Amino acid sequence: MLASIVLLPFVGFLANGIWYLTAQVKGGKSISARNSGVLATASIAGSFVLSLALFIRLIGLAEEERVFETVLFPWIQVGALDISFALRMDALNALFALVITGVGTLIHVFSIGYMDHDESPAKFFAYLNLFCSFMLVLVLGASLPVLFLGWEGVGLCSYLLISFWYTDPEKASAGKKAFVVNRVGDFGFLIGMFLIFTTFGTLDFAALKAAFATVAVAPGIVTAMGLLLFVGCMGKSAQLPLFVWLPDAMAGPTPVSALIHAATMVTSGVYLLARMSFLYAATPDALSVIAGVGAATALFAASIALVQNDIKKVLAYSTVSQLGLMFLACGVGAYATGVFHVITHAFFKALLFLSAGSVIHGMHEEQDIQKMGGLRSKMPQTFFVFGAGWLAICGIPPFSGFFSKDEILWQAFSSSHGGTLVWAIGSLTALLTAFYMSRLFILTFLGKGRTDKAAHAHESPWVMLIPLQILAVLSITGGFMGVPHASWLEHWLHPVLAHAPELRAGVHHETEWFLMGFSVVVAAAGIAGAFFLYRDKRAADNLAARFRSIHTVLLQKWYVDEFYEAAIVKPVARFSSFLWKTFDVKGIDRVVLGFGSFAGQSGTLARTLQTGSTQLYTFLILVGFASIVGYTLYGIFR
Amino acid sequence: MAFSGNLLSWLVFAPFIWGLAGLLIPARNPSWTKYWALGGTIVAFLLSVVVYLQFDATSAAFQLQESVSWIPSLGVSYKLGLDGISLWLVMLTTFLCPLVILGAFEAVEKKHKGFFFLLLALESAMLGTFLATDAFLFYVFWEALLIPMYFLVGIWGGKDRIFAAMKFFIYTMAGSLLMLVAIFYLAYQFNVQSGMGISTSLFDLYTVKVPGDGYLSAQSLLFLAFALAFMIKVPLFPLHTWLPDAHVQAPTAGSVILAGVLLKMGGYGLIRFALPLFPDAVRLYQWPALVLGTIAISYGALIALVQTDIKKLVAYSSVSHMGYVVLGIFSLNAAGMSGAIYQMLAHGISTSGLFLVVGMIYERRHTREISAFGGLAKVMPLFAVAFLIIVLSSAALPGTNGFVGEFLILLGLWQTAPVLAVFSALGVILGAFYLLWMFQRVMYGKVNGEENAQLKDLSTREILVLVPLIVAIFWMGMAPGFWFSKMQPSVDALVSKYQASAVAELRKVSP
Amino acid sequence: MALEVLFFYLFASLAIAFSLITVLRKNPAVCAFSLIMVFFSFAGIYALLGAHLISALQIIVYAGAIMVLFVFVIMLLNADAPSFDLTSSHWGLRVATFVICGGLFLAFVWAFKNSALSPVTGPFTGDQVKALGGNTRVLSSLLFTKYLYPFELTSALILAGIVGTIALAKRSPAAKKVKH
Amino acid sequence: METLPLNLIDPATLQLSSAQLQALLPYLIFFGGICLALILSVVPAAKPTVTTPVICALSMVASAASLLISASPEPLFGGMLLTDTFAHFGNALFLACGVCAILLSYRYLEKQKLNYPEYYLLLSFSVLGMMLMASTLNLMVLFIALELMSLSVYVLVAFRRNDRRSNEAGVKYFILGSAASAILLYGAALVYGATLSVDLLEVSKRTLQSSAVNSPLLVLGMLCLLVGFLFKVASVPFHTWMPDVYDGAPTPITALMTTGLKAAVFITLIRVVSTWVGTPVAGVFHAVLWFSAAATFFVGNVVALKQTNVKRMLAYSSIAHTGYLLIGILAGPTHPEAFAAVLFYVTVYAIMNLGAFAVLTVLAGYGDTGLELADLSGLSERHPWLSFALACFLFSMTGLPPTAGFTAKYFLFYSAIQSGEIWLVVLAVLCSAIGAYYYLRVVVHLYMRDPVGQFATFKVSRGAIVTLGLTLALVFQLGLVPGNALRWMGGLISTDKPAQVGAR
Amino acid sequence: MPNAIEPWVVLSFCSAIFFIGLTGVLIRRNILVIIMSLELMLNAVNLTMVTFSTSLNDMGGQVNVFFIIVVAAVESAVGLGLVIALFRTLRTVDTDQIQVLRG
Repeated sequence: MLASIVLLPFVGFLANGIWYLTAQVKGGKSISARNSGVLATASIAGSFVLSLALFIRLIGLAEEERVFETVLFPWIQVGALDISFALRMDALNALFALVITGVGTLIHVFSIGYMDHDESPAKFFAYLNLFCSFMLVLVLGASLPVLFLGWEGVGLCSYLLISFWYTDPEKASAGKKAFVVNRVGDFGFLIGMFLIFTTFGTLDFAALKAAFATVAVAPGIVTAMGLLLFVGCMGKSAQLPLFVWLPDAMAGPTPVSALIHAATMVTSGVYLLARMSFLYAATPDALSVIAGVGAATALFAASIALVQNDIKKVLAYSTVSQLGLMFLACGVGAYATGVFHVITHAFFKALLFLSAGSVIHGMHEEQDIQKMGGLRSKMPQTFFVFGAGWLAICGIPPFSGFFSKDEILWQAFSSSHGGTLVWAIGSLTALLTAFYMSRLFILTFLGKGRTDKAAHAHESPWVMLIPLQILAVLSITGGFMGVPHASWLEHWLHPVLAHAPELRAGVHHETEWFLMGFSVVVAAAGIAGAFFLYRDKRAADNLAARFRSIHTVLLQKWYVDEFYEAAIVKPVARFSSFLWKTFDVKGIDRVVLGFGSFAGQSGTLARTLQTGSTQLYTFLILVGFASIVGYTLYGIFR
Repeated sequence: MAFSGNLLSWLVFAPFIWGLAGLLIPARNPSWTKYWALGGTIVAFLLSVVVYLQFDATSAAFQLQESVSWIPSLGVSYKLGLDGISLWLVMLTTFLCPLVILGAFEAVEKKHKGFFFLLLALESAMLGTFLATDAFLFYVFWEALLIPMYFLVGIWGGKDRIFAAMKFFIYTMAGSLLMLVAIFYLAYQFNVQSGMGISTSLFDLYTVKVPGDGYLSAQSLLFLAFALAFMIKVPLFPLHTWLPDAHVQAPTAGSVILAGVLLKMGGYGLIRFALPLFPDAVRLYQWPALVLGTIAISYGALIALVQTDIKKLVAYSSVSHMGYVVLGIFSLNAAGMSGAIYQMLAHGISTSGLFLVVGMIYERRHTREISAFGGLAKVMPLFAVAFLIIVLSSAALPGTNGFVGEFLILLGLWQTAPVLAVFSALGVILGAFYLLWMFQRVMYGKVNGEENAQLKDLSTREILVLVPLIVAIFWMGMAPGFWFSKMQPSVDALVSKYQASAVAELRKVSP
Repeated sequence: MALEVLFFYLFASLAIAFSLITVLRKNPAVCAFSLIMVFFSFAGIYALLGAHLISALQIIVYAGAIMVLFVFVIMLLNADAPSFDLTSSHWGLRVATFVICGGLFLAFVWAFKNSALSPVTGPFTGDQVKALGGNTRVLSSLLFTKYLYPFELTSALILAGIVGTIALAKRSPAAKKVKH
Repeated sequence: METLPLNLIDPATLQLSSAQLQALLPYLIFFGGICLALILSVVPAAKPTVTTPVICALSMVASAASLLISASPEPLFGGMLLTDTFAHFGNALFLACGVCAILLSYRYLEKQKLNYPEYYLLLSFSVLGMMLMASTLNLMVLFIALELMSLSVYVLVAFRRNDRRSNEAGVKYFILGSAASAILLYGAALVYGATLSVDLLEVSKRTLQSSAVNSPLLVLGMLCLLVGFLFKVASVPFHTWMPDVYDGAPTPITALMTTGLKAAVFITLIRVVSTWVGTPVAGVFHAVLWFSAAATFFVGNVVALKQTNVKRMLAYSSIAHTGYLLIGILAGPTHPEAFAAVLFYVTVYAIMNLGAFAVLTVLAGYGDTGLELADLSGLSERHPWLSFALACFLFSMTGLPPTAGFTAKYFLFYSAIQSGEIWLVVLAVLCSAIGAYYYLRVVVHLYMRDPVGQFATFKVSRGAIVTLGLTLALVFQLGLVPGNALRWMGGLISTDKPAQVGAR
Repeated sequence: MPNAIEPWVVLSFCSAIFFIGLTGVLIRRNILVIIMSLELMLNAVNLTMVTFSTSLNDMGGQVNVFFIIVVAAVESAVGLGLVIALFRTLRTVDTDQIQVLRG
């Protein structure tokens, strides 16, 4: 049953893929989005049902027995290395599986409408199914290599889906960028795996957890392991400094952004941290780094999101920022909180993206919010659901985002790994988030249509709206699984995660109420600021003009891409050219050929004796004779 | 079975004899020749399957041995045998050859008979190299295969084919000649030490003990002589410069054989000869070899990055990938060694695939310049899928064959030299970069030009060529145990010479 | 005895002088003449050494046959030879030749002076030879017994020489000259 | 010879037993055949241009056949003629080369308008010279035989009398060859003075008995002999004649020189050097041989790189092979198996060169034109079998398996390693990699280049086909299953009597 | 017998003639004179043989000289034949004129 969860979407992938290929062989007649979409949706929905069933069975079990395990087949067995292709479901990844399959199903449904006019929807759905399959392998994998298989597999699907519309070179490029940047992270992941294997002799999570308890390892090594794995997370979850691929990844179809680059794949870093929490619990140094990186990313991305004009870019930076918050949570030791935010974020960010997709769909592929406005009347359904998502991310109670974000801020403030600084940064991020999301909301839906397109926008079909509505409901209510002090989620995850850290000295539980209130105020302030500024767009433009330098820097995303281009890509290319044209061809190869030309030149030289002159020939005989006689006589009789 | 006693001989010589018979086919029927040659390789493949079925995976010993006294006065006997290591390389060879021939059906424009005969002869020589258990016999096959390869490159190759053929031939031959001298020396030493007469039998040579303390001791010099030959073949940086020329100029079939099988001989030679024969020298030169392997990985990848010719890019990618093989071998532990062998197989499959794929578009467009292509995914969707899968396997995506080898090699290397493992792992990043970039430039973007828009998608024949490769890619990626199980005893026996203790330690730690 | 020594030195100096003339003089006819003189001197030395048959052969074969051949060829070619007094080529080569040959000569002299001849000696002392009927008789007996085989070989050699010379000298039926 | 018989003519010395006559049979048959041909050649009615080659070839074949029954371990004529199996192997080889040369020559001479009976007579005489030279250790006999061979070849080289190249080659060869012969003869005289014998077996015995090696006389004598031989095998710096002579000679004669003549000199050299085994002489010449071997294969190989004429290139390649062979000669005294290796190598070398020159003979136009590399371009299109054969011979000369050239090199270098000449062998193999270049360049022209202009039309003569077939078969036979040949040749070199080769 | 003359003196004399002959072969361009120089060399060898023969009481040396004379005669005949053939085609006996074969 566990295997079926993974296999069902894979079967869907195969079915759609083969369908697509046979259609190509027969002459490229395309398959309709409805047919392929229904097939794909059915497979992922089946997977969801199975996950749900297993989840319910898990609930029924005693706390310590909440594990399902299945070994599909032995994978790599060499010497001491024994990696089985095993899946294991416990309390932690059951939740992830539910989110993936659940949100995935909704997004599949949405895509049926969204991809209706596309050339090759079957291919799209095949990729989407494949992604789900890999994502499930990632979370359900029982060992690091299996996780890594899924990890790279989702990267591949991300690559394929980002460059889905590959005829646009930029989109094709974005896909490659995503894959390569992810590879940088994977590099750390791999090394981390090696370190773990050589230290503990196993890569299976359960065995690792057991071994970690028994084998004494130097703290430095543990920190190294933690940080190396975290490098992998940086890549996959788009943290500083490897976040650059995610905004570009918006080149893919919007459902892809919703599923992969908001709800599921990018949060796998958080999953990994939670999965390895037993290890991280032993290394406060690594945790500090994680918290620092998370906080920095959150603030940094939020700052960029402030001024972006592409609806998906804003959401993308918002995702990066929210991921930063999740890592902040993990970094202060509150893994459950991080997971909580993963779930709520999956709901509301998927919602936001899909609504954005609905908007784009309605606006005929227009993504610039400066060209929108007044869509409330044109797309009322979308307006409502987007509004729900907006309030959720801003952290207005009782929407889901409020609970999780507030929990993060509280943990950041109160945890013994946290502190006022991270809390302050988190709060600032919350403020900015509320501001830019409101800006987005206002510019898109309120006011008047600023272009013809906006004036002629149309509402999306039902097949797209129904998933939105379901997600809206989830965004509104999802937070209740983690109500402070009565958190079902925390209780549920308690056995599988490392325990939350102690309270910081001098922090009291009463403070939590105060902070909760404060965060509501912050969110409200952000929203209010946005309304104040963007009621009249000219005021905003004036402000931008006044702080033009800052505005430009933010608009240009702090020039990070440019920096990488100049500091890494270009030098590498130049160095490679040097290696090839100068070092390889003119250096090594010339040495090799030099042996040949040495022989040739010796030949030319020796040939000069061959003048055809009999005298010279005789003279050479004489010289030979004399030297042989001289040498030998001297040698013997000296 | 009729040939149960000398199954391996049948396997080795069947393609050659078949090819000879094929020469009798009248030249006016090129298609008969093609199908005849295809039949020959399939027969060889079936024979190798029989070999596989008869192979006992529980034993590290050489099996299906044949031994006939050949040149008694030189201590040379005709000895064949295979163990778990050679088994898969043999299978790789027999597996690739039918695909190569099928792939070359349309590519050959002149002298069909010669072309297919040479391919079959080449197959025989390659099989012989992998199966010989006598140093002399090994050397005979090793050198003999240069001849067909030389003609394949020189007659059916690209513009600079003659230069490339010459360079390939002389470079590799010069390298192996010193090995010949070393073989002499060992055979002679065997007589001196054992008094049982000279012998070039591998098993006898294994017993020879040569003083090996110091970087210039007799054993080290012998090792260097062997290693030079093998590392040129691998090819290891900085001995690789024959490879871009030969690969690029060779016809597709030649490139595939070169990359798919010939390069593996270097690695195989190291495993079969250098390691068991010269344990002290190998330990001494372990570090230089590891450092060079590490350099090779990044070096090949970086140069591949800036290539404008697809074939050249693939050629340099081979330099990079084969660097892993050297690393794995010189890690001197079970993980590294198994990984190295696996990487050889994987590289054989995926790089062959790359060359075949490049050959397919070359046949259509008669150019290999990346800039001449663009947007092919639109006009050739099937091709795009196949190409992508092969590219990904070359980029070592988990789930494909490339990953298993690289993972094990890096794991093995990590246990030997963590710092180098870190640097080698950089190849993981660069590999994805240059391969996907190439893929992007060729396949993605707008359809570039009228010629590209007219391209036809894969034909049935081409699909038949690629499908087995793709199946192998995933099979090897997902079920490596199938492969490892056969070679494990041999690898363990080999590694135990070096790290009897280390393996045990690892076993102890694992729960 | 002293007389013999005197004659030896006389013949020796004559031989050296004439051989130098042979080698150094430009006119081949002069060279040929000097060569004859060298041969005669040699014949004298042979006689002094008691090798009477050799001495006779030296005059008959060398001076009589071979030199006639030379002179004949000189005459033959001289008819339309443009220039016949060809001297040696490059002077550096010449000097080097003199030096090296001189050095070798000195090395040989040193060797002769410093080495003993074969410790084994043969039975043909002067008295024995006389007792057996003199140098000529002994020599010819040996030629037809012990040395029969090489003696017969020389016949093959001479035959080959004759055939070769005929082949070279014969005018070709198709007397077409091909300039290359 | 303690007591002198008063009657010097001892009847016993003139009588030959039937066994001895049998031993003489090959020589007698051959010589008789030559004489018959000689007589018929002056009878116009007998069609000398046809009968002479036929009789010469037949007598060679008959002589070769009689070799089978004539081997005798007992030396004849007081040791002047050795008719052991070693000698007979050499004889067979020379006769085979001679027959092939005649087979190749007939059509060639017709094409060159040179079809004279003298040619075949001289060719036969030279083969006779080779046979006699290889079956003696007596320096005087050796010298006469050498001259018999050389003088015939001088004339043969210059046989295209209207061609200045041929004349030039003949004269050069004559001058240099005679000078070298004189030096060799001087050496014989000095050896005679030092040991009172010109029989090298006797010399080596006496050398062992006394401390004669310390006598500068003997050393000088041996050195002069060595120089003479080094000249004949064309070792650097005595090699300069070889390219010019090979180039200028009629192609079948070049074939004979590079095969039979070279083999004869080396087989003789084996005999000569094998008398050094166990004596201090070998040590004296070690360094000299070492350097001349190294210089020879180096110079031969590198200069061959620069040649554009195939014949001339093969001449330099011949020099290179001389270098390799000298390694064996050098190794022989310490490891007599090396002599067997030299013997095998020289045989293989003769076979493959005979084949290669057979192709060249077929290709050669009037005046030996058409042998430039460029003339061979695309030959495989027109004459696939001819190209295939030439390619096989070239691969064999390169030393690639599975050809005989490889086995021969292997055996030779292997023996050298056993006698401790590791570094020389290393140099040699490296140089043989250079060699690959120029051999393969010919193959490039044969197979990989398009024809330049029109081919001269020619037919492959039946003689050439026979020669090619035989040599090709042997190249592969000795490459694939050399076991018996090697064992047999090893047997020719008897290691139990180190002072003499072939005393069985 | 010339006991008064030391063998080494005679031998040295022979060697002088031999090297004079060799010098002649080297420095002369006239092929006829070269052949004459060759004869000089052979004569020197002959005398060496005879010297050894008489000082060591062995007739073998003199027999050898007999053969050498024969060889020398044949050699000159063939040599002169070659000269004539050369002269016929090239109208020269100058070795510097025969340098077509080179390189």
